[in-house]
Order: sequence, then structure tokens, then C-alpha cells
Amino acid sequence: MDLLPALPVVLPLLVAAALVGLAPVCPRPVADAAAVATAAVVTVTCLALLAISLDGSVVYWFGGWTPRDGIALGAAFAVDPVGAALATLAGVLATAALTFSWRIFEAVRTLHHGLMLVFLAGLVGFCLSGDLFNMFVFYELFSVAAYALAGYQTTNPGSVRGALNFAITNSVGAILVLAGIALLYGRTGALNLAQLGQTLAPGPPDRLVMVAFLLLTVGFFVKAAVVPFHFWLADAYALAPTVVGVLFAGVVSELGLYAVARVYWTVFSGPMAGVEGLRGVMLLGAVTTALVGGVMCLLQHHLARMLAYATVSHVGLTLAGFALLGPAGVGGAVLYLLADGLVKGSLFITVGIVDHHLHDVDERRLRDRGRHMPWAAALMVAGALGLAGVPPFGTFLGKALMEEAALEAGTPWLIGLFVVVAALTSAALLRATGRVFRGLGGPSPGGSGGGAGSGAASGAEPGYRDHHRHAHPTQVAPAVLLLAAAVAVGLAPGITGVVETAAARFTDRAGYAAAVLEGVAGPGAGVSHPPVPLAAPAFWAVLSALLGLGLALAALAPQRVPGRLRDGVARVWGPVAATMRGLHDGGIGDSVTWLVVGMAAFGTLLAVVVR
Amino acid sequence: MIVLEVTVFLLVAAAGTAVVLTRNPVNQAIVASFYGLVLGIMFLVYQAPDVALSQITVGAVALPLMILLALAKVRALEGSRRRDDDR
Amino acid sequence: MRFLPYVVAAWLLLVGLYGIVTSRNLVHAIICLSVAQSSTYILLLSVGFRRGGTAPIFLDVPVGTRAVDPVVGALTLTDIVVGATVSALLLALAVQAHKHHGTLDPERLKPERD
Amino acid sequence: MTPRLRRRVFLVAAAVAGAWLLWGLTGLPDYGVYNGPYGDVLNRVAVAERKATNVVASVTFDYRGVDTMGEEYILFAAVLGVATLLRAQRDETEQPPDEDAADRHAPATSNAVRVIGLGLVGPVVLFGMYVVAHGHLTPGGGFQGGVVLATGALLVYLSGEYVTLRRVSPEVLTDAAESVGAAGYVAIGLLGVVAGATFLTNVLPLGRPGALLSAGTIPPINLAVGLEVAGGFVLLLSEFLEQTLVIRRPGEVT
Repeated sequence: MDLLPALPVVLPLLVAAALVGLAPVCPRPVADAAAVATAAVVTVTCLALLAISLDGSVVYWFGGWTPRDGIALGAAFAVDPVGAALATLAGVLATAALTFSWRIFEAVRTLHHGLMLVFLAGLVGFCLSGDLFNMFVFYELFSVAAYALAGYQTTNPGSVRGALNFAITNSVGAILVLAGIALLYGRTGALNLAQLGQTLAPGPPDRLVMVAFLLLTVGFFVKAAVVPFHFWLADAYALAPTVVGVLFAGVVSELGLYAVARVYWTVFSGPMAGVEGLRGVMLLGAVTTALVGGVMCLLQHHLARMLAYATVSHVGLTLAGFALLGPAGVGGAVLYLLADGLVKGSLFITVGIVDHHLHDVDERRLRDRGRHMPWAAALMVAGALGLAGVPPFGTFLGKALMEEAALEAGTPWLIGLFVVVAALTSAALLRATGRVFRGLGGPSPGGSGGGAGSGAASGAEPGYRDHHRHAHPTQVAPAVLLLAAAVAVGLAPGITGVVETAAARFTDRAGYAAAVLEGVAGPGAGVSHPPVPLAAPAFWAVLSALLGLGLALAALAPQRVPGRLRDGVARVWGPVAATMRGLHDGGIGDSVTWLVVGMAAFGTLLAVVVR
Repeated sequence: MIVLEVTVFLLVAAAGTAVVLTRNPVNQAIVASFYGLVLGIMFLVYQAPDVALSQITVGAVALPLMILLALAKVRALEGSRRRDDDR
Repeated sequence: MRFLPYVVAAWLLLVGLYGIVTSRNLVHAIICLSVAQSSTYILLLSVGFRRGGTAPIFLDVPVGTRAVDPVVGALTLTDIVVGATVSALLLALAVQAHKHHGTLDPERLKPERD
Repeated sequence: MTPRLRRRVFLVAAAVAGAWLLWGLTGLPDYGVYNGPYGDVLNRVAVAERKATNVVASVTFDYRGVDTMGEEYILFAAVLGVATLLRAQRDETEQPPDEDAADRHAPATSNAVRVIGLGLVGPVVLFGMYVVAHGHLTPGGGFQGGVVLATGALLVYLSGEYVTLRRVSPEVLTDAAESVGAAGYVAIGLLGVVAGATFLTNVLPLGRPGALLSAGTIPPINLAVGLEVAGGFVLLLSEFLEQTLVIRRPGEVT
């Protein structure tokens, strides 16, 4: 029996088919239980794979086609700690989301569970795969399930529109990925990541390699929602049902970044090692994404849309870690990504609870209507602190590692970016918390001032089964547990060493190739790194949380801000806000146009730095 | 042989362009069906009969059919909407 | 001739994207997306094509006959299925959008301001 | 952006992006040159190892069978998505027949067309089954054959026998076919695990190249795929059809 690495993909697919086939006769509680149990088993399996892979990569050749003379005949899963950790994240979020939806979401028969499980299988397969075309297949698998899930809420008109933009823009991204694969295949006659890397390594970064890198990176950046490939995201994430939004915001965008990093380190790091300017190009994308996302986050009043732009902004932050193109940055980025995904998942569930109880998700209309929900307020504040990256959340340690890497790489200004961005996103959430749960901030001119009945039209999910005044444990527990997990990730004993070893293996192209093609599964070079100093990062984290709090309070009570300062800020902020809003006002045509603009710009920058 | 290949390539490029430039979706579905067929022929030239068979069944038949059905549905919806307005 | 099919593929990709960007009808945009997708079929099959090769089917010809690459054939098969299913899903979404908004014009389907 | 501005921005950006694309594409080997090694290795060894004469089928269902499993589930997810989207809508739009229904009848199909259409169903279905069964020998296989089979079902509709189609492929049955096909693929993959090898290992007897019963698990997988694709495409087409008809002649369907 040799199934373990394939199990987290095979099991959900099998259960999905069974649930759909048995839908007419399967009672709803059984379907619920089966779906949650399957997601839980997937999580545990991925965790086991993570533990095993710490001692050496797990390579699993489907069909038993082990490579001959360094040529891969089949497709393989190549499980390393980074991939397994992300797969675990997907499993955890899916389990939480399905538990949350247990009592809330009235599915159209049990088809919804089938889609969720296929979605999960796609995410996990994508994380574990060691073959470029196989990655593409799983990428499309989770994408197609995601398109269907995003537009699933057919009674909310916006969700269909969001799903259309999501599906078309992301399909264009997938086409670019496939074109990149075709280019690489034409050159090397290989699809296995390790074999691709081996074949390309001795060569120069010639035009084919550059353009293949461009196509793959842009294609995956669409999924990651790196600016300017992010215009589809807000509608798709914010208007999707909560249960789906948890996975969207928590792991899907992150996987776009993971894919770029994975493909870079296994395939392109050989020929492109000498391209000095690549770091600068990637950092430019990171900074733009982080700032645009942060500003847009602050401009939102729709709670889920706020989280959607927080996702964009933190994708930028994480990309900054990857963009340093070294193991230290990768380690920090991966840890940050895991903790941040858990925090955002928890926040999405909290917003779902608010929506469920108050039938609205607009901060202005909800003013002071959340007073009887102190636990929801607590969850929001904790989530905001998690986003700000204060200790003891895992986001803190992840950011500390990235800051350390930034100092080593000679880009200390990144620390400033981290502080600003974390302040922006946590400010938006704290402002909303103050308004909804404490009634702060006067009735805003744009809002309807808390009209009780007016809300149901915009955000409320239809199909609720029950309308208890008190949240059911299956709603609150997932949010609390996700936050707890976000803390645990950062406090786990020896986590820094584990992260550094995992990152060293992730960035070791030759080691990866040896493990996959020759079955030499040795752990990478042991990393003995001096302990990461945490005092300065803690200072920066607290600073950004305080900045966020200050911003939130200033937004809630502008009359308390000294007049001259207020006018000065308004003079700058007004035009910025107007421009940003205007840019994000478009539909499908705009998204695709920006995609092509981004591709042209990225290509031009690459060409400049290679010369 | 070369002449045949070049002809097919140019035909594919022209047919694909025609699909995009046909702005009326009903006509477009028919042009797309033709494009699917031309692509299928191109794949035969490429010695990929498996792919050609897929392309013809999907691109020239199933997909255009789905498009026409979707359009018929939209028209039916429009009809019922108009009737509702009249009332 | 050395690069003609590659040029055709690039052309179809860009023409398809042009169609999406300028489209005033969602169904039209979806068909344009399938044109853009078809560029990848051509690209994949082109890189695996070998002049003078037979199809990789050794029923009537012996193994060892000069043949084209079977792998790109398998990849393109997958690609075609993906393209068709995504189109079907998009068409269903478009029908839904028409139902909710009464239009298939993407210009009139823009997100509301927050 | 206004449509005009967007078009201009796009054209400029596409010119630049297209230039990069072409520049990269010229880095490929010349058209007509394939350097391998992947495809050449498989062309050399696949027939001997798998006893399937169609190497594309060996690649699709054996060497890279996991890709195809993913592909089947992409279809599965899309069909599920279309079904959830359109079934939800159907429940909303289904309305009692009213006096306007009379002018909404579909144009009647002439008897001649009907006979031709129905007469074609048999050969088309037969052809579809042939294509599914011979996938490992000749061009074709579960996917192509499945679509042909679905087209056969559609012919029934085109001959105006929509009610018959409902009888031929009730929702429950096509749902079941699709699920059984999808689950079947995974189950065949698990055979390998049961036999002590990895998932999707071809453990059935391979037979002799060229025989109908050869190539181990490839024909059963083809069958599962054919079932899934036929069920899936009938579902897709009938979901789109259903709505048209519900709206066009509500009296007859409900």
C-alpha cells in the first residue's frame, strides 16, 4: 500500500463524486459530516506529509513511472515542507469553512459540498505537484471549482458579475501559463520541474527563457492578484459566500505567489542566477501591490471587500519577502503567508457571522448595531492585530524573518513599507470595529445612518436556516481556532530553525533535482543561523499597530484632529482616493487591458535588467 | 506539403480573426464552428488525429451548440421580460 | 516558414484578447476567450511536430518509425477539455448575469461604487 | 476607462507584449524540428511496455494518467457549476403557463427531419461506443467518444423529441453516469494501490498489442471517461436546453 502522498487529492475527489452521485438519496447532515470529515482527513494527511518531508522530500511517481537516465516518464508529486505546509493550510481553512457552513448555508442539494471538495483537492494537488503541466492541471481544477463557487450565490446579483470577471481574467492568466509551458517544452522536451531545471541550468538567460519566465510569472501573478493583475479580485472575493471567501482570501492568492517561487527556484534559478536587476523588478511589483492594496482597503466600507483588498496588500508584503530571492526571505515569506492566511480566514468567518446576524456587511449601515456581539468585536480586533503582525501572532515572526532578510539584502527601507502597509490594513479593520460594535464615528454622509431594514438587500446571504440571536458554536469556534492556529504557528518550539531549513531546501535547485530524479532524499544542508533578533521587529510591529489605531481613530473622529493637519491630509488623500477609486471602477475589459499592460511593462523591465 | 501547411496556417489565422471580428454572437457561433473545423484540419496536418477528433467534436459541434442554446435562452428571457414590461 | 505557426499562435492570442477587451457582449467575449485559448493548442502541437513524422500510432507502422511527439497530443487533449468546460461555465454565468442585470453588455455590468 | 481609451491602451500594450512574445518564440527550435527527449523515449518504449498501439492513449491514461484524472474532475466541477447555477435559476423562472404561452411554441419539426434525426441516433451512438472502446488502438478514446455519444442524445432533441430526451436521460441518471465515471477513474487508480504499487499503476494484464482487450487499465479508464464525458455533456447541453424550453413552453415540460 503506497498511497499517502496521493491520499489528500484522491480522497476528496472520490468523496465529491460519491456525494454528487448520491445527492438524491443522501440526507443533508450525512453530506455535511462527510465533507467536514474528508477535509479533516486531508488536513491530517498533509500534516503527516509535512512531518515526513522535514527529513527529506517525498517523491511519489504516479503509475510507478520512476525516471530513466534522468528523464521523467510520468508525473510526480514532490513533497517538500513548504508545499506540504501550504497544503495543510488549505486543509485547515476548508475544514473551518465547512464547519462554519454546517448550519448556515443552504446548498442546492449537496452539489456545493462536491464543489468544495474538488476545490480542496485542486489546491492540495497544486501544492504537492512536482511537474509543471500537472501543476497547470491542478491550477485549472481549483480555478474552475472557484469560478463556480464564486458565482454560486445566484440570488446576489453582484456575485455573478464578480465571478465572470474572475473567470475570464484568470482564464487569460492560465492561457499565459500554458504558453510558458509550451515554450519550455519546446526547448527542453521536459515537463518535470527538476528535469527542466537540470536542462536549463547550464544555459544563459536567453530570450526563450526570459519570455517563458515572463509568461509563467504573469500567469501566476494574476491568481496572486499582484498589481496590476488584481482588478478582478475584490468583486470575486467579497461577493462570494463566506464559506468560499475563507479559502479565497486565505490560500488561493498565496498559491499564486507560491507557484512563482516554486517555478523560479526549481526551473529558472540556474539560468537567471546572474540577473542582478530581477530583485528590483520584483520589489517594484511588491511595493506597488502592498500600497495599492492598503490604500484601497482603507477606502472600503463593505467589510468583505475590505478583507479582499487586505489580501491584495498582504500579497504585496509577502511578495517582498520572496523578491529578495534568497532563502532567508523565502522562509519569512512562507511563515508570514501561513499565519496571514489563518488570520484572514478567521476574519472572513467573523464577517460571515456579522452578516448572518445583522444581515448586512456595510460598515456605515451597521453603525452601532453590533453592540450585543462583544465576541465578534473581540475576534475583529484580534484579527486586526494579527494583520498588523504584533506578537504573539505568527505573522510577527514571519515579518521579523523578512525584515532580517531585508537588512541582509541591503534593502532596509522594506521595513518602512511593512510598517505602513500593516498600519493601513489594520486601521481599516479597527475603524470598522469601532463603528459597528461601539457606535463610534458619526453617521457618515455616504451611509444611510443605520437604517435597520435597508441592509438586507446588499450583502446578506440568502438561504439561512436559522436566525438565532446567539451565534452557534460551529460558527464561532472555527474563527477562534484559526486565530489560535495563527498564534501557534509563531510559537511552535524550534519553528525558526524548521522554517530556515525548509527554505534552504526550497531554494536548493540541485538538491531538489537529486531528490526527484535520482531518489536521493537527503535533507538539505543543515542551517545553523544565529537567533533572529526580535526586539526591533517587535518595536516596528507595535508601532504599526499604534499607527493603525491612530488612523482608525482619526477616521472615526476627524473633528478631534488638529485642523491644519486634517486639511493637509485631506489635500493629499482626496485626490489619491479619487484616482484609486476611479481606476478600480472598471469591468472585465479593464481587467484584461491592465493584464496586458502589466505584461508589457514587466517584459520591458525584464529586458532592461537582463542587458 | 509545405504549400498545404502554409495555407492551413493562414486559414486558421484568418478564421480566428473572423471569429473575433464577428460581433453578432449568433453569427459568431457559426463562424466559430467553422474555425473549430479548420483547427481540426490543422491538427490532422500535425499528425495528431486524436486531438483533431476532439477538436472537431468539441470546437465545431458541442461548443457552438452550447453557445446557440445559451443565446436562445437569453432571447427567451428577454421576451418574457418585455412581456412583463408590457403588462 | 521557420516560425509561421508560432506567429499564428501569438496572433490568435492577441486577437482573442483584443476581442475580450473591446467586446460589448459577454457571449462574444467568451467566444473570443476560446480563440485566445486555441493559441495554446497550436503552440503545443507546433513544438512537438516533426517534419515527415507519422502520428504516434503504431498499429499499421512499426515501432521506430519517425513519429511526432505524443506528449503534446496528450497535453492538447487536456487543454481542449479545459477550454470547453470553462466556456460552458462562463456561458452559464453569462445567462445568469443577463437574468440579474438584463444585459449582456460588460460595460453595463461594472461594479457599483463602494 | 472609456471603451475608446481602453482600446488605445490595449493596442499599445499588446504591441509591446506581442513583440516580447514573438521575440521569445523565435528562441524555439525551427518549426518541424523536435529534439525530444520525452516524446521520443515514449515512442520507443510505450508500445512494448503498455501493449497499446496508440501512444497518445498510453501517455494520456497511463504515463500521465494523473493529469487526465485532474482533467476529468475539471469537467466534473464545471458541469456541477453549470448545474448549480442554472438549476437555481430554473426554480426561480419556472412560472405557470399563461395566455401568452401559445405564441411561444417552438417551431414544429417536420416529420421528415424527425425521421432522419432519429434514424441517425443509432449509428451515432454506435460510432461513439466504437471510438470509446478502441481508444488504445486507434485515434479516439473516452473523451472523443463521450462527446459523440452526447451528440447522439442531442439528435433526439433536434428531432423535436425533447420529452423523449427527458425520458432517455433523466437528470438523476446523467448525474449518476457522470459521478460513476469520475469515481470510476479514481477507483481504477486505487487498483494499483491495492496491488501494492503506487496510485494509477497499470496492474491489469496487458495482453498483446493491437487486441481489443489489451493495455491493462487503459480501456477501463477509457470507459470511465466515456461515461463521465457523455453524462457530463448531456447534462451541460440539457441544462442549457431545459431553460430555453421551460421558458418557451412552460406547459409541456412541468
